[in-house]
Amino acid sequence: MTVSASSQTQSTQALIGFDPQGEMPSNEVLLKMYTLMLTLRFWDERSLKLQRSGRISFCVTTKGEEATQVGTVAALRATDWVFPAYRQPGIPLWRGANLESLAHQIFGSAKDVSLGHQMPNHYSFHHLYYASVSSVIGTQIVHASGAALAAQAKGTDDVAVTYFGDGSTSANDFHSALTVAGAKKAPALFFCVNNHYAISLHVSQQTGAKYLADKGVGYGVKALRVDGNDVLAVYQTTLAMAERARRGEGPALLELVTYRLNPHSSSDDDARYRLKGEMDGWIDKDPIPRFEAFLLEKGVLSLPQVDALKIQVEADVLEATKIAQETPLPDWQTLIEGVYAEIPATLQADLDDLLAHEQGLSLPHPGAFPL
Amino acid sequence: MTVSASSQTQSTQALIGFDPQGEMPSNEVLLKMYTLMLTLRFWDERSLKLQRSGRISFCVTTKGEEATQVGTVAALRATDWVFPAYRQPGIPLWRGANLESLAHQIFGSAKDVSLGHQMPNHYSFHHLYYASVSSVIGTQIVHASGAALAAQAKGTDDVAVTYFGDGSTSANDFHSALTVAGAKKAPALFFCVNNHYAISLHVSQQTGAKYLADKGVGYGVKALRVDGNDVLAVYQTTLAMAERARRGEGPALLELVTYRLNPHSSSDDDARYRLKGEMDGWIDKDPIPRFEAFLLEKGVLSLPQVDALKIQVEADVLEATKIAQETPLPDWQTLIEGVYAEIPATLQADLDDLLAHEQGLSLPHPGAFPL
Amino acid sequence: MNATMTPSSQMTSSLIERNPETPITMVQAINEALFQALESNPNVIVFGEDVGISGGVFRATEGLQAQFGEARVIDMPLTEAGIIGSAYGMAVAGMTPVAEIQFADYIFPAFDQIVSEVAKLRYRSGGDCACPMVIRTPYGGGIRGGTYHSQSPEAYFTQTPGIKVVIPSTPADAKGLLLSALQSPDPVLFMEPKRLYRSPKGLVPVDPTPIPLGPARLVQAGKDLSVFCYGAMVDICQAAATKLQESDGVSIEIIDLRTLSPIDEASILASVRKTGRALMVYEAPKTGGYGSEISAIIAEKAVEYLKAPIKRVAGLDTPYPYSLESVYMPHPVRVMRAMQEVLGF
Amino acid sequence: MNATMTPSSQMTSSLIERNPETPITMVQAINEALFQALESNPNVIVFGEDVGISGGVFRATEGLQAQFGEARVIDMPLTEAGIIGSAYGMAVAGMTPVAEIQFADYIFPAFDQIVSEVAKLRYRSGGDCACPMVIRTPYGGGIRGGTYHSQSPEAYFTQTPGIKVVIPSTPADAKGLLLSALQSPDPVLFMEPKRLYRSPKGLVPVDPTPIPLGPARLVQAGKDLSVFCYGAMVDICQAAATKLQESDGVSIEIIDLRTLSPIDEASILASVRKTGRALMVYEAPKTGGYGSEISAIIAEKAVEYLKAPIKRVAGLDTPYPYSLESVYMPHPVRVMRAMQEVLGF
Ligand SMILES: Cc1ncc(C[n+]2csc(CCOP(=O)(O)OP(=O)(O)O)c2C)c(N)n1
Ligand SMILES: Cc1ncc(C[n+]2csc(CCOP(=O)(O)OP(=O)(O)O)c2C)c(N)n1
Ligand SMILES: [Mg+2]
Ligand SMILES: [Mg+2]
Repeated sequence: MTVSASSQTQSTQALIGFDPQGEMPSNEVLLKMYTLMLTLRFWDERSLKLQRSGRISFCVTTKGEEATQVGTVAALRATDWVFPAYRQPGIPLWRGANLESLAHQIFGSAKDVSLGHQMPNHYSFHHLYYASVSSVIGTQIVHASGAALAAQAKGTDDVAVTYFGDGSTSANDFHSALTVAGAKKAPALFFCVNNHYAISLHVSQQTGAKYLADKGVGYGVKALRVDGNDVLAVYQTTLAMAERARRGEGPALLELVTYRLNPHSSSDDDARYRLKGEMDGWIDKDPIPRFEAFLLEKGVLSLPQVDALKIQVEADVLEATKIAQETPLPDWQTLIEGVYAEIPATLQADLDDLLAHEQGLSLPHPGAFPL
Repeated sequence: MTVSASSQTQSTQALIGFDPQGEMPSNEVLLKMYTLMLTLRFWDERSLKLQRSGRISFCVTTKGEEATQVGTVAALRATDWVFPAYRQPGIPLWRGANLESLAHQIFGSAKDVSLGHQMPNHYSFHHLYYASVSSVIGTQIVHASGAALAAQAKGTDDVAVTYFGDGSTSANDFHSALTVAGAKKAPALFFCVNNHYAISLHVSQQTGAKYLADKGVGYGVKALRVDGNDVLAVYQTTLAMAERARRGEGPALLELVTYRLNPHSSSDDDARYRLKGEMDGWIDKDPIPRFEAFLLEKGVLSLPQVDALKIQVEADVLEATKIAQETPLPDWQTLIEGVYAEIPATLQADLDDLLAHEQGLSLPHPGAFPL
Repeated sequence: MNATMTPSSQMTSSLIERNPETPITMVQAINEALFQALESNPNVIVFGEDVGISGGVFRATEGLQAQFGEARVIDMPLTEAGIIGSAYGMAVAGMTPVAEIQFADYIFPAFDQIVSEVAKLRYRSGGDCACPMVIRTPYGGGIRGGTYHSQSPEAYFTQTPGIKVVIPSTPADAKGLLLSALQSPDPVLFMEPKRLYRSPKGLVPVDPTPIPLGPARLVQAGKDLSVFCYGAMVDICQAAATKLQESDGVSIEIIDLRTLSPIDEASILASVRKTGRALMVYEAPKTGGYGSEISAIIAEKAVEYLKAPIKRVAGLDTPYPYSLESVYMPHPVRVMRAMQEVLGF
Repeated sequence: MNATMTPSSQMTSSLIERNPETPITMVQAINEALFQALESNPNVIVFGEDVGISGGVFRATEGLQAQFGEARVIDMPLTEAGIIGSAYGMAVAGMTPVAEIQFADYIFPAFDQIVSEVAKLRYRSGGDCACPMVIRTPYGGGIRGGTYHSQSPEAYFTQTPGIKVVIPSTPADAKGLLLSALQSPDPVLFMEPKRLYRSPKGLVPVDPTPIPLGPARLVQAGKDLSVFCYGAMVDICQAAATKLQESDGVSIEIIDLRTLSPIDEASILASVRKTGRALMVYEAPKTGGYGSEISAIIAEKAVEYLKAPIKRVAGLDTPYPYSLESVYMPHPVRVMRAMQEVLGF
């Protein structure tokens, strides 16, 4: 028996770029987008330096992936819930978080909102509708489906969004999330940041699918492939899909095609696995120079302004990390805060016992590990 | 921005029926197929009677879904590993299991291969390449991917197959399984028995996808929709996809479209949820009369032969269950057999303690429960 | 509201019309609590597999979808991870989700969401985020359910900081504790002993009357032996104690722990310091069960009061069996013998 | 075979050329065991996330794919459930799978596969089917990994009948126990204390020499107190004991449990009956931890020998913290104080 090709669903994904006829942010917003992209780049550089000099224990960067953060968040409302992975510091910064609060988190200082409970880059900004980051791959995806169901139940037209990598599409909860959102037509946007690697595994080995966006059809979820290094293409597609979701027309999966320009994290050695020559092409597509050229051409910015901005942003980043570095570690009592809303009596007793006898103890850390 | 429909992957699934030009089983095999379908029907009837009269505690039937079992297994090799759900008793019967061994299982008797460790319908026939049934929805799907990887590593051209329902496509392990098999081009066949319900949930509510077979494209897994009430269509498609997999061309997902003619299980009341009128159309498509008419028309069988066969099969089923019913329960020592290959000393001591004091105890069971 | 009620629905009629002096089942009590929560708090959402159109496989959500609509009583696709993950997202977004896992045996596909996410959110964010929710699930044996419809997985969760674990043993406790769980600022795993769903019946206040999470319940006071139990084991311990008190003239204290996590350590220690003897009864496999933790607490903090070994009556260290489950499950006679052993040490 | 070896591979060269008198790290010992297993048994398959081309994030599988090819050393997609579920299918089909879970914190997406399927297959089929496999995973704290790179989830598995749990504490044990795990007819969860991966080094036999699963290891004999520990806590207990023996002249017995499940109850009881005092040290949250079970066993079967409370030194009942992890993790001084308390009771 021969089965004709037309009797099965086929992949037909095109890469969506910037549409000059499409919706454009105001000049003010364009400038804010550009400034944030610069900030992220300097934040990465600084974090890596801090890590290499042993002042923080670990970092993940987002170099190369700035447009996927900035293009999406600029197209969202401030009350659209965000369930991020560990590579989206741009979201809270866009929404008004200051660099200092991020710095306190990566140092796990006494001023860290999370009380030093998590490793670097695992931020939480509840008042900015940016839910606490987990290290567990994929779990956050379905949280967005839940928040979208909540919007449906409340009858608001908010959307809920989530970010995750190419590797994360293989995780259980990618499936849970799209199953729920697809079945319920929940107003959720799923941003798949395809940076081509899950640690050492190339996306071509991650799945048999031709494109990650092909994964939408199996859930009845609209899915698009977008040039993730073109911040305006990302902006326009996000806006269109968010409006569609707000109208009750259902969720969307946006594959944002980009590339990780740094190693996976400060513990990773990417020379072991990176495809030869692949990087070069992507350096040419770096989203920051691309956007910069566009803004210069459109006259939104001038070269001297660009230079001044870079100096300013770098100084801001430095200042923030300096403050955090000088802040002491949290108090021991914080060790037991936040397990429950109220501290259980037995837990307080156990800590008190420690406090009474072991103040000042500390074990040496055997050094950097691959996280 | 408007995004054209053609930029996203679309569902285009056609229902595959019997191909008169296609591969056909021999008359002998056709007869075996028909006999097995009858056997399954009588087995269902008998099990339900035993359950209703309190002689067994529970049963699930496969009424209406006989073709999905018989059409697939007839097209496979006896050494192709099968990872079944709870609705495929036809597979071991095809491969030579006798009715008595099934009967001992549903009674949990002393002669049950599984030592009375599982509820009815959870068979295990390792020597027939039919792996033990779990009640947990979906877990078996990924086992087939693993067995297919094993075949790859060993360099055989066996395929591994698995059966699961429409509801099971939402379970985590559907995703795990197709992700692994798709990425590795593993020789696995995924039989999705779409009987339209997951207990009370209609398949149209289970997913936003247009067809369950649409789920293949997101994994790069060839996927087809087949008339699951046409045993020969099932046979032909299975054969084609198995040969393709044996050639190293990768896995396939076969959506076998059928209908559950009985309640979900002996605990279920399907009047609460069944769509009005839906059943009638499906009774007309009952796979047994359909196949019977075909065989009569082709002269493979005569009417008197059909009648004789039915009497014989019914008698066989009755005889097997009678034997099991008269067999005592397993010995208490079986309670601790099979946790590990060797019985841990502490476990034996705990049982000995029970044996020494409590022989003959039993708690009353409060009756039937929805399982 | 009365006007829109479907007359065929058992629950709604029982809520409105039922005689408070007539005992009801545990499953009715749970249904009533859910009904009252949905009615009084617009943020409550009830969802799970088969909870809507069919009213739940055990009928615990019967009539709720008809009353409160499909946006608040939701039939979910077959994904436990999707159910619990959605509950998390709903809770972060300000709702009060009540998720049903159809059998506790099927909570494992959602284990990562519960243990890694739900239980850790408040701590990992230093209190910035939280996800209060109730996860309801029927657990336990005695219904001929075999390996996968009988398990008692409470100890997987009581060892997980950040989630509360609550188990009722009577219809009244089921309603009162569930109402409190719905007001808890923290996630609560509410495990319902399915063997008690339909019998025995008990008196239950009609008005919503929360019973606080935390304190154990003194089932009966005694001075020679403390028995710690919960769920379906409470009745079994009572039956054993009654028999033994009659035959041997001993005095047995029975404590129904109710909130397993965080634990009511004070009640446990007070009781053992009084009686000097302890017995734990639970259905799960003995090793690593919840009773082991109670034993460890006593051995750590009250060992000097002990007059006898601390004993555990529990399931065997095997998966749950089918044909011989009545041998496997703690039986009153087995409990009685263990009581005698401890008392006669 | 030598001819095809990539000279850059640490492992292969260490296997072939290394001086047996030169101490190696635990991660090298594990790599060597895997190498030898792949070499001697054609059914062994090693797979997981990043185990192939990159050699594993901790380098435990370094050089294996280059040596044995992509069909036997497989880089898997990012799905722990897919990894363990595949291992099950491979095992049923007659292979000997060795699956790596990159961090024990990420075992939970595979929890259902492990607890519902892997651990229950033999029992639920009455011995008809089985799925022997090894699941390797780095666990534990002390590396500044915070909430999700530091957990010690052993007690979730030691309470699960049907799977063995093994934890080495030295390079030699790591190799010897892993070789035995690979020959076990039952599934083995092999948890590797990642804090010990790179130090201290130890002597390890070059030839494959299995160390039997089951028996605990007597680290040092003593008569006043029995300390039960495993993994990274063994060194810490030794440090504490050494100090205390010097300062207080006491005699402390330390037992490294090694095979946590099924438990070596006989060794535990024999030791406590001798010393009359017991201390458990583990990294996981105290409540419901593995030490609680040991405590319960002693309280049940050797209470009459006890001269003091049974104490536990463990993590706090919280998720794993980041900034203050050195306070959270059991520290030699904390262990020492607990020893003093028990000894001075
Ligand atoms: C459940 C789980 N498994 C494994 C890991 C270890 N791990 C951390 S990041 C990562 C790769 C993630 O790849 P991708 O989703 O593409 O995100 P990216 O890092 O590229 O942004 C892995 C395997 C984890 N954190 N969680
Ligand atoms: C993980 C899990 N969740 C829930 C259940 C309860 N349950 C048993 S059968 C079933 C529906 C299965 O539907 P489908 O996959 O379509 O198979 P069918 O019964 O129709 O053959 C459910 C929800 C289960 N057994 N396992
Ligand atoms: Mg990636
Ligand atoms: Mg179905």
